[in-house]
Amino acid sequence: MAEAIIDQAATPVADEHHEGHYTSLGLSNMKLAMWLFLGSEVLLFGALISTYLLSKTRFLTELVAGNPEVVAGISNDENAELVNEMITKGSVEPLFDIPFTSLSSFILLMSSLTMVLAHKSVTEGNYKNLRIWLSTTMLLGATFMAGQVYEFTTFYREGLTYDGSLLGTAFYTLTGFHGAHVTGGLIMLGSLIYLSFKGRMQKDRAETVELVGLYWHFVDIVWVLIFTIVYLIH
Amino acid sequence: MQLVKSRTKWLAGAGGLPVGLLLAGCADETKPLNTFNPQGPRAELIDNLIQPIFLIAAVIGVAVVGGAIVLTIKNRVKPDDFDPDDFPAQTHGNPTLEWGWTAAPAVLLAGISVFTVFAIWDLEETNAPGGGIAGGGELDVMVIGQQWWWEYRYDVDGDGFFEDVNGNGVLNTTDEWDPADAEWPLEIALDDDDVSVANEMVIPAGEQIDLSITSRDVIHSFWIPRLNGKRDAVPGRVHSWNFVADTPGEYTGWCTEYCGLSHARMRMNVIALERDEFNRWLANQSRVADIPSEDTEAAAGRQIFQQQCASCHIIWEEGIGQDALYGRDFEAALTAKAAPNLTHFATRSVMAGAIYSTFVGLDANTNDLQPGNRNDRYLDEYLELPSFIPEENDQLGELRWNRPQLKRWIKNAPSQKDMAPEDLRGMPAFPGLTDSELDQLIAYLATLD
Amino acid sequence: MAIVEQEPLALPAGEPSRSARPLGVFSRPRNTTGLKNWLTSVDHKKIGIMYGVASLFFLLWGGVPALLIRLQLARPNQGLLSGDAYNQIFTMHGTVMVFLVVMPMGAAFANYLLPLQIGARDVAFPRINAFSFWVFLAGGIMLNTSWFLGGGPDGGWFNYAPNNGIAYSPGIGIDFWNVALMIAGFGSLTGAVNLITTVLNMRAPGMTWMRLPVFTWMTLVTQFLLLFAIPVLTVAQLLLLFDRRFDGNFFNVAQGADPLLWQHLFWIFGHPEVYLMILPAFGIVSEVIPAFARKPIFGYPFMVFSGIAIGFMGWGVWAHHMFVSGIGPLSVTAFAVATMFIAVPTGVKVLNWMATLWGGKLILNTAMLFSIGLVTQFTLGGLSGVSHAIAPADTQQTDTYYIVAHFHYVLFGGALFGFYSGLYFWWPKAFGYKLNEKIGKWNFWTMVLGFNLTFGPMHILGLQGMPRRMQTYDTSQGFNTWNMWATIGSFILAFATLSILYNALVSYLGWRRAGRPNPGPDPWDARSLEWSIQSPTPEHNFDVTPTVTSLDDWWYHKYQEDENGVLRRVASSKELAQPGNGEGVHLPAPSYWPIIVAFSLPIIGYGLIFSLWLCIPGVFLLLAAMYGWSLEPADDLDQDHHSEPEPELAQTHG
Amino acid sequence: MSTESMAVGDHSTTHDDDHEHHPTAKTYWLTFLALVILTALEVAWSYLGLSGVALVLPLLIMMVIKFAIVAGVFMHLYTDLNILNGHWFTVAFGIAIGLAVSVYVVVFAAFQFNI
Amino acid sequence: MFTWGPKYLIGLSVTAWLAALAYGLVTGGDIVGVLSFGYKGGVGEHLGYTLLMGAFTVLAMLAGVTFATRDGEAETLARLAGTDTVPQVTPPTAPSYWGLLSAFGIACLMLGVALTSVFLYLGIAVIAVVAIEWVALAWSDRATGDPDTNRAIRERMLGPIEVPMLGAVAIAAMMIGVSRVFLAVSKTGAVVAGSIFTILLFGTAVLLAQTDAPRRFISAAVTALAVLVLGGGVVGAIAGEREIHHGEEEHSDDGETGESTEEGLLIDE
Ligand code: HEA
Ligand code: HEA
Ligand code: HEC
Ligand code: CUA
Ligand SMILES: [Cu+2]
Repeated sequence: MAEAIIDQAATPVADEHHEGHYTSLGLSNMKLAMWLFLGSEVLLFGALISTYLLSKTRFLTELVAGNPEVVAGISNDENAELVNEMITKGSVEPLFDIPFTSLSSFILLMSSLTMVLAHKSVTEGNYKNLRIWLSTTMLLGATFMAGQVYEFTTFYREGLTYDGSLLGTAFYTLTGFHGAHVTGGLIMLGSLIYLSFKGRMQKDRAETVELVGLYWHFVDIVWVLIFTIVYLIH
Repeated sequence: MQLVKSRTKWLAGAGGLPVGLLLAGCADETKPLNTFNPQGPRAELIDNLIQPIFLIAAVIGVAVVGGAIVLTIKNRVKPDDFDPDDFPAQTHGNPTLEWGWTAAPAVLLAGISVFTVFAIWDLEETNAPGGGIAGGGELDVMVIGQQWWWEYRYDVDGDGFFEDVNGNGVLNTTDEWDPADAEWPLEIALDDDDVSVANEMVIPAGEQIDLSITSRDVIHSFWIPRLNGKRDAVPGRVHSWNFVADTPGEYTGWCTEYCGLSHARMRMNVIALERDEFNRWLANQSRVADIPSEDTEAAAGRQIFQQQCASCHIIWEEGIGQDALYGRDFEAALTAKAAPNLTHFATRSVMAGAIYSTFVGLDANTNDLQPGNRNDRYLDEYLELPSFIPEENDQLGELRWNRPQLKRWIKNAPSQKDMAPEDLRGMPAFPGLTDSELDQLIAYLATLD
Repeated sequence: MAIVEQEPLALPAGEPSRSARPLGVFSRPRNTTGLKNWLTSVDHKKIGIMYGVASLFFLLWGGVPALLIRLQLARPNQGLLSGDAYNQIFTMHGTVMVFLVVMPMGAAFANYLLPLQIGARDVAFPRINAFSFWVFLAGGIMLNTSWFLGGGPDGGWFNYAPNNGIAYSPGIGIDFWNVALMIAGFGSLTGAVNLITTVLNMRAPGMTWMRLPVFTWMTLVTQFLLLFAIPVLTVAQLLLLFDRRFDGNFFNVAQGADPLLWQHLFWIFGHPEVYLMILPAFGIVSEVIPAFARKPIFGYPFMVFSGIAIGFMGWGVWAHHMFVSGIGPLSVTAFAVATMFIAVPTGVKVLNWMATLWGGKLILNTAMLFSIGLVTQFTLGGLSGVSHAIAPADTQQTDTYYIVAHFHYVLFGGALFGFYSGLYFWWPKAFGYKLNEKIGKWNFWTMVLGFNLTFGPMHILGLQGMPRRMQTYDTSQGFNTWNMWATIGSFILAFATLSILYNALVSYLGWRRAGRPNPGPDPWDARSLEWSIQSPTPEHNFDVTPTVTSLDDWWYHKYQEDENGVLRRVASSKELAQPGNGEGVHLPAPSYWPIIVAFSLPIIGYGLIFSLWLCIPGVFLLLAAMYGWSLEPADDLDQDHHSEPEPELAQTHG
Repeated sequence: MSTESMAVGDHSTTHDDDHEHHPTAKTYWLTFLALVILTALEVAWSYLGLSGVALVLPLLIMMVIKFAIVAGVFMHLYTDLNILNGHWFTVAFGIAIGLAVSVYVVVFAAFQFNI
Repeated sequence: MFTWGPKYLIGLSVTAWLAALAYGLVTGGDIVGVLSFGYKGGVGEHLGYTLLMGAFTVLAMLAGVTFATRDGEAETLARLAGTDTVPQVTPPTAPSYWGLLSAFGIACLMLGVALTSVFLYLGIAVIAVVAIEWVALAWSDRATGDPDTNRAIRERMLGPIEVPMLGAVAIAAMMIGVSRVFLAVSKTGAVVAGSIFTILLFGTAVLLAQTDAPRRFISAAVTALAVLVLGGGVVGAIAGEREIHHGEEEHSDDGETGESTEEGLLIDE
């Protein structure tokens, strides 16, 4: 649609000959908009990550200090060992399963690669590979989400409930939000695949793939942050 | 502190006067919350800082507004004289000028900021470690806000109030421990010597009071304008703050952080007394309550109190140890469980978030919410307060126990002050109490001097 | 979200248009007039007008609680409003005024004027533009339905934790505040993306950065502030939502939470917010004053860069709202000093306006008066702002009426005066007739009088110790006199506020009676591009995209300096203006989807408040509508273009 | 932000993908390899049992590098940089990151030190 | 003459009636009460009985209506009306399985009322889907005279709903399936299974992208993956979650606790 408006009436004929359209910066509107949107997402995730860090710190301080409410909030019948370990280490590390989360990170990174390959394929007009890479990206993303489901279930079973502790609330909110973004990306990828099979995702539409890619990579970047800040720096 | 004082003094001398005039009537005794009427060094520090700034602001304001008006009048073109082809000089700007008026305010503000920064740090100054009240040097008071009244806990024996969850009950009178470092939830270790009062804080005049401010539920703000600025009472945090009242007198304040339903009815009273009077007061507060003798009206009242009221209110009596206190740990949700300690209720001049006087002149007998005669009160009368209570046949103008108001309060507190007892916030109504029962209760409360 | 506007989801290039013309709502709306057109329009001018109407309505709607506040406070110990009612009323007053009046009013001017000032045909994403408006309106309506569905929010407009928690505000009012503002905020966010893209990318040839009108610049800064500030508020609101609805612990002190987190998040948003409320008004004044002083804005680069500076510095001062929160003296020091220095760029603006007045030939019509009103009244508010920045002094001032005085001086005396100025200035451009000057002058002078009478005394009240958000006070506190004056003033002010509507009505009738004379393209002999086209603005804006060669390009088409350096008129506006025939111009087609998507959000919102089940149809509708949106080509391929016989141009849009 | 270069930009038109020089597939694969190695390093580092700055700083550095690589190569910020005026993507994103980092670090400091 | 509409509806209504009888009896009603709509005697559990009887009544009435209108069948109607020409009939846009599915949905619903709420929700969901799909289909069948256009219209209307829903279901299936596998195996097992699966996925993709694989090949790969995920998920779900609590890894290393053997069993499955 952008072209409709930018269709600068001053040179209506010339417009038919080149693909790109006049924009002041020589950049595509959609791409610019996507970057602006991502910029605002940076502030969103920044706030969520900060909230998590603060909450975790406060939680640990209280836990180590033995605040009975906080201890009760994280304890269930079976996890005395875990809670003890958290208290003695003064860290949430005992909760985490770093090997598994590393796998998750790896999967998401891999999906970034396949995403960028998808974009490459569409610019080259290789629609078969476009579909293959898009589908792979989507499947990898879904695998990542499966990992999240798994992880949430495990944590929940281990005593980290959403409403029981500050840590639980903050952790599930942050990772849940990231998960929601991944899900959004999956839906976009699904649409691309659908359109591609309908023959509507051709070379001249490469930018759409790129846009979805931008979003996807951004979600990946956020995970890079979460993985390091939340999981590794426990 | 000294530095700022000396520097701001001359500014204040130059600027204070006209600004004072400008806000004429401000330093007026009928305005008990007036911020232009400092009665202690902290408030004075602030006043000295802001007066010259108000002056500067006034000058700039007059210059800009006046300038704009003058320019407008001078340069305006009457519609009849308007000639579309007659243009003013088309100036596009003048970088030198513009840099000038970028730099000038910057320089001015840089100057102001120096004084500001010093003042900020000065206000934070807490007392040097000392020997506690007994040493006559200082008083540590913990100020606890809750919906919608204040509790004051006095550290009489000077051992510090607080234990954090680790049991680190360390003196807050030494350098070693800053209340701000305490771990939540705090438990308040009231020993037998310590004192807890509600709504009215009594302090020795001329001495610095170190406050540790916190809250049981939502955020409140502690503010006695004539003594110092405000500081928020934030649950989960302990904030230090302090003030000095230069002279004996009554200083009122108002909760200034919006805290829900009755935020408008959460006020405070500070009574500054001479040191020896204060000591007298303190000694009295440290006593346990008398138990009324059998078969009196008051004894019946005590009975009712124990049935109906003691679930929330505590009255320390012989045998009830202070550590049997409610609210040894105070948590966010414990709102209603925390009700004013009534051990020496009859010695207070205000009640219920300091919105009512506990004693009134005769003429105000029937008028609720009529504390106008608070202005007629004298401090020695405050001290003699308990003795006014039981008098029969008062003379006009004499003060006595505010029975009607108290009755209304006990019978139906939520009708006197917005509260939500159904959500455990505030005091419930007792529609079942008969008139005579109310009289008995009040007779009992009256013995609590 | 952002991909939905993408055309590629439409038919591939070159595919012939479908012959089908399906029925019902699934065909594209075609109306160019009438209700249906307003509901489905993607025209930035119509959307701008709708923003304006909505925010004027909310101005009255938010003014009614203000008047109730003033009635309640006119005398001590009044019982007009209970504590509970009072709390809801000031909360809604503040919230409505900030989020549903000043912000959308800024958006109204931005929407209407940005494309015109940069010589564009529309904004970058017209349908997203419509969506932004509808989502704002949906949020606004939803917020106000709280009155009927269990009581308004009662946490104050900044809604501090933990008083906003379910334990202390068990009703659903705060959930409405939370969810509805989140929804409205979403509109602001998409609007920001859209408008930034528009300014960056759709300027007419030659419209370089240093040729952008100041209003455009200020709006650009505003939109950047929105872009980055809204998500922070959203996060704060999400935390609150999870706490209130799903038993989260973010502000649960018993679990170790720190309530100051809310304050930080809110004010990281909140302070940029106050600047984004004032900057559009600054922009308006920077257009109006040069036009009626008949000389260019003094120090254009300084005006631009001070605006940018305000935008940046606005991010570094948020904790000045927390001077007494116990954030510690170091933080207080840093934020106090940072805050003071914001007076510097603002001062540059004020003084540059004065310098523009200096030596000008001032035409004192209503628009100009309101602009000068802003310069004077805002300055007073700004100066009290600086006195808050003196942190020790703020410990006396904060949460008193002195603060209330400050922010009404900057918000009403600043933002609203600016907007009124803009309304009088651009009214003929939008509607084709001028507002009555006589009523306008009345409007202005009663406003100045009422305004100062209402809020002036609040300075004194505050310094005398009257706390804000007080349902009532006692005689013993000595607040009686000034409160009475303020109440009297507020009714004068209400009268003044209303009189623009009266003016619009009278002027319209007069204009109709006079046979609808056209005010011409350039009734004020003004400077920027929007005056180079007919009034009211033709649907397609520019017949031919202008090429810009200087700042105030339009002005220099009309006037040129002769050999003596004297300005001479070279042509009249009428001769120069574009005639307004949109032959061959291709406009984006209206669409149902934006409004459908927008109104699916409150369904989810109500679901979050009342029952999660309701979210299911909401999400369903949302997903379906977003899909419908992305499958719908931005252009109506079936629609004939303006006066062009052959219907299909689609193939040119590759 | 010189006015000069913007003025030039004003007359440009969109660059098609053909004109943009996006990296080759090989670059992408190598980038991915680098990311995997960095991730592995990160995990390994976290297992060394360090604490404090020794733990955090290297992890943060690696994190930032990963961030930059993804943004730069996969999201084409490096290549877009070369395009006239293309730095607007970077500007928008950069302002966001700058604001976010500084604002939230200050918040954190305010809580951490509480002075 | 019975066309298939009334036939179907009558069948359904009889089923509903029988189900109501059965339900009433099972939940403690007596036969007279159940047959007499509770006029004499008890009907057992009221809500379910009423719902099922309500369903019967509605279906029976529908059956009556369709019977009376001869199911809107052109030929029959023409014959009834005595006209010579049969009105023009457009062929249906798409073959319709919705009747079948709705019967399934209603059966689920009934089972749900009688047995467990899982079926009830499933039934409601199926019926909702059918209702939307069928109405849209029926409407688009008559939208224009051109079947292609009709199909286009149908897609335009339902695409926005179908595509994201199907996508969501697919993604959800994948997420649930894979996570069930992770949950069933041990902690390390999850990492191993995840790695293998990912590498398989990625490797297949690389292979397919490199070679000029024929279509069939791709389809096979996709099907295999889907089967893997769904099958794994089902197996995992049946196997159930392993005992999750902290420190299991240490335990299994020691090999001395009961859980570790149980875990071993799970992996074996
Ligand atoms: C349009 C909105 C707007 C604007 C523009 C401003 C502008 C400013 N504001 Fe205000 N402010 C609010 C809206 C706004 N404010 C609101 C709504 C609140 C209350 C929120 C709430 O609690 O509900 C608030 C509260 C508020 C506080 C917190 C008070 C408290 O609660 O304790 C502070 C503290 O520093 C402050 C400061 C300032 C300053 C320094 C400016 C500066 O930008 C002003 C700069 C302008 C000038 C100074 C005048 C012109 C300059 C010159 C002529 C040059 C020469 C001047 C000097 C050298 C001094 N404001
Ligand atoms: C742009 C913002 C804006 C504007 C324009 C106003 C306008 C007014 N405001 Fe307010 N105000 C705020 C923003 C604003 N306010 C904010 C943010 C707060 C803080 C809230 C909080 O603490 O949370 C506040 C708080 C506030 C208070 C403090 C309340 C308290 O702390 O207890 C008061 C008290 O007098 C007040 C008064 C007024 C008055 C008299 C007006 C007048 O200008 C209003 C003029 C009147 C009208 C505009 C009405 C005209 C309409 C009619 C006469 C009726 C016709 C009706 C119909 C047709 C439906 N406002
Ligand atoms: C559910 C708890 C509860 C019960 C029961 C209760 N009160 Fe109260 N009471 C409170 C609270 C809370 C306040 C403080 C209200 C305020 O000022 O906001 C209070 C205040 C008071 C005050 C004013 C004290 C002061 O110093 O300001 C008096 C006197 C009083 N109550 C007497 C009584 C009597 C007598 C009874 C029994 C008949 C009673 N209360 C029962 C909770 C309770
Ligand atoms: Cu307590 Cu306001
Ligand atoms: Cu601010």
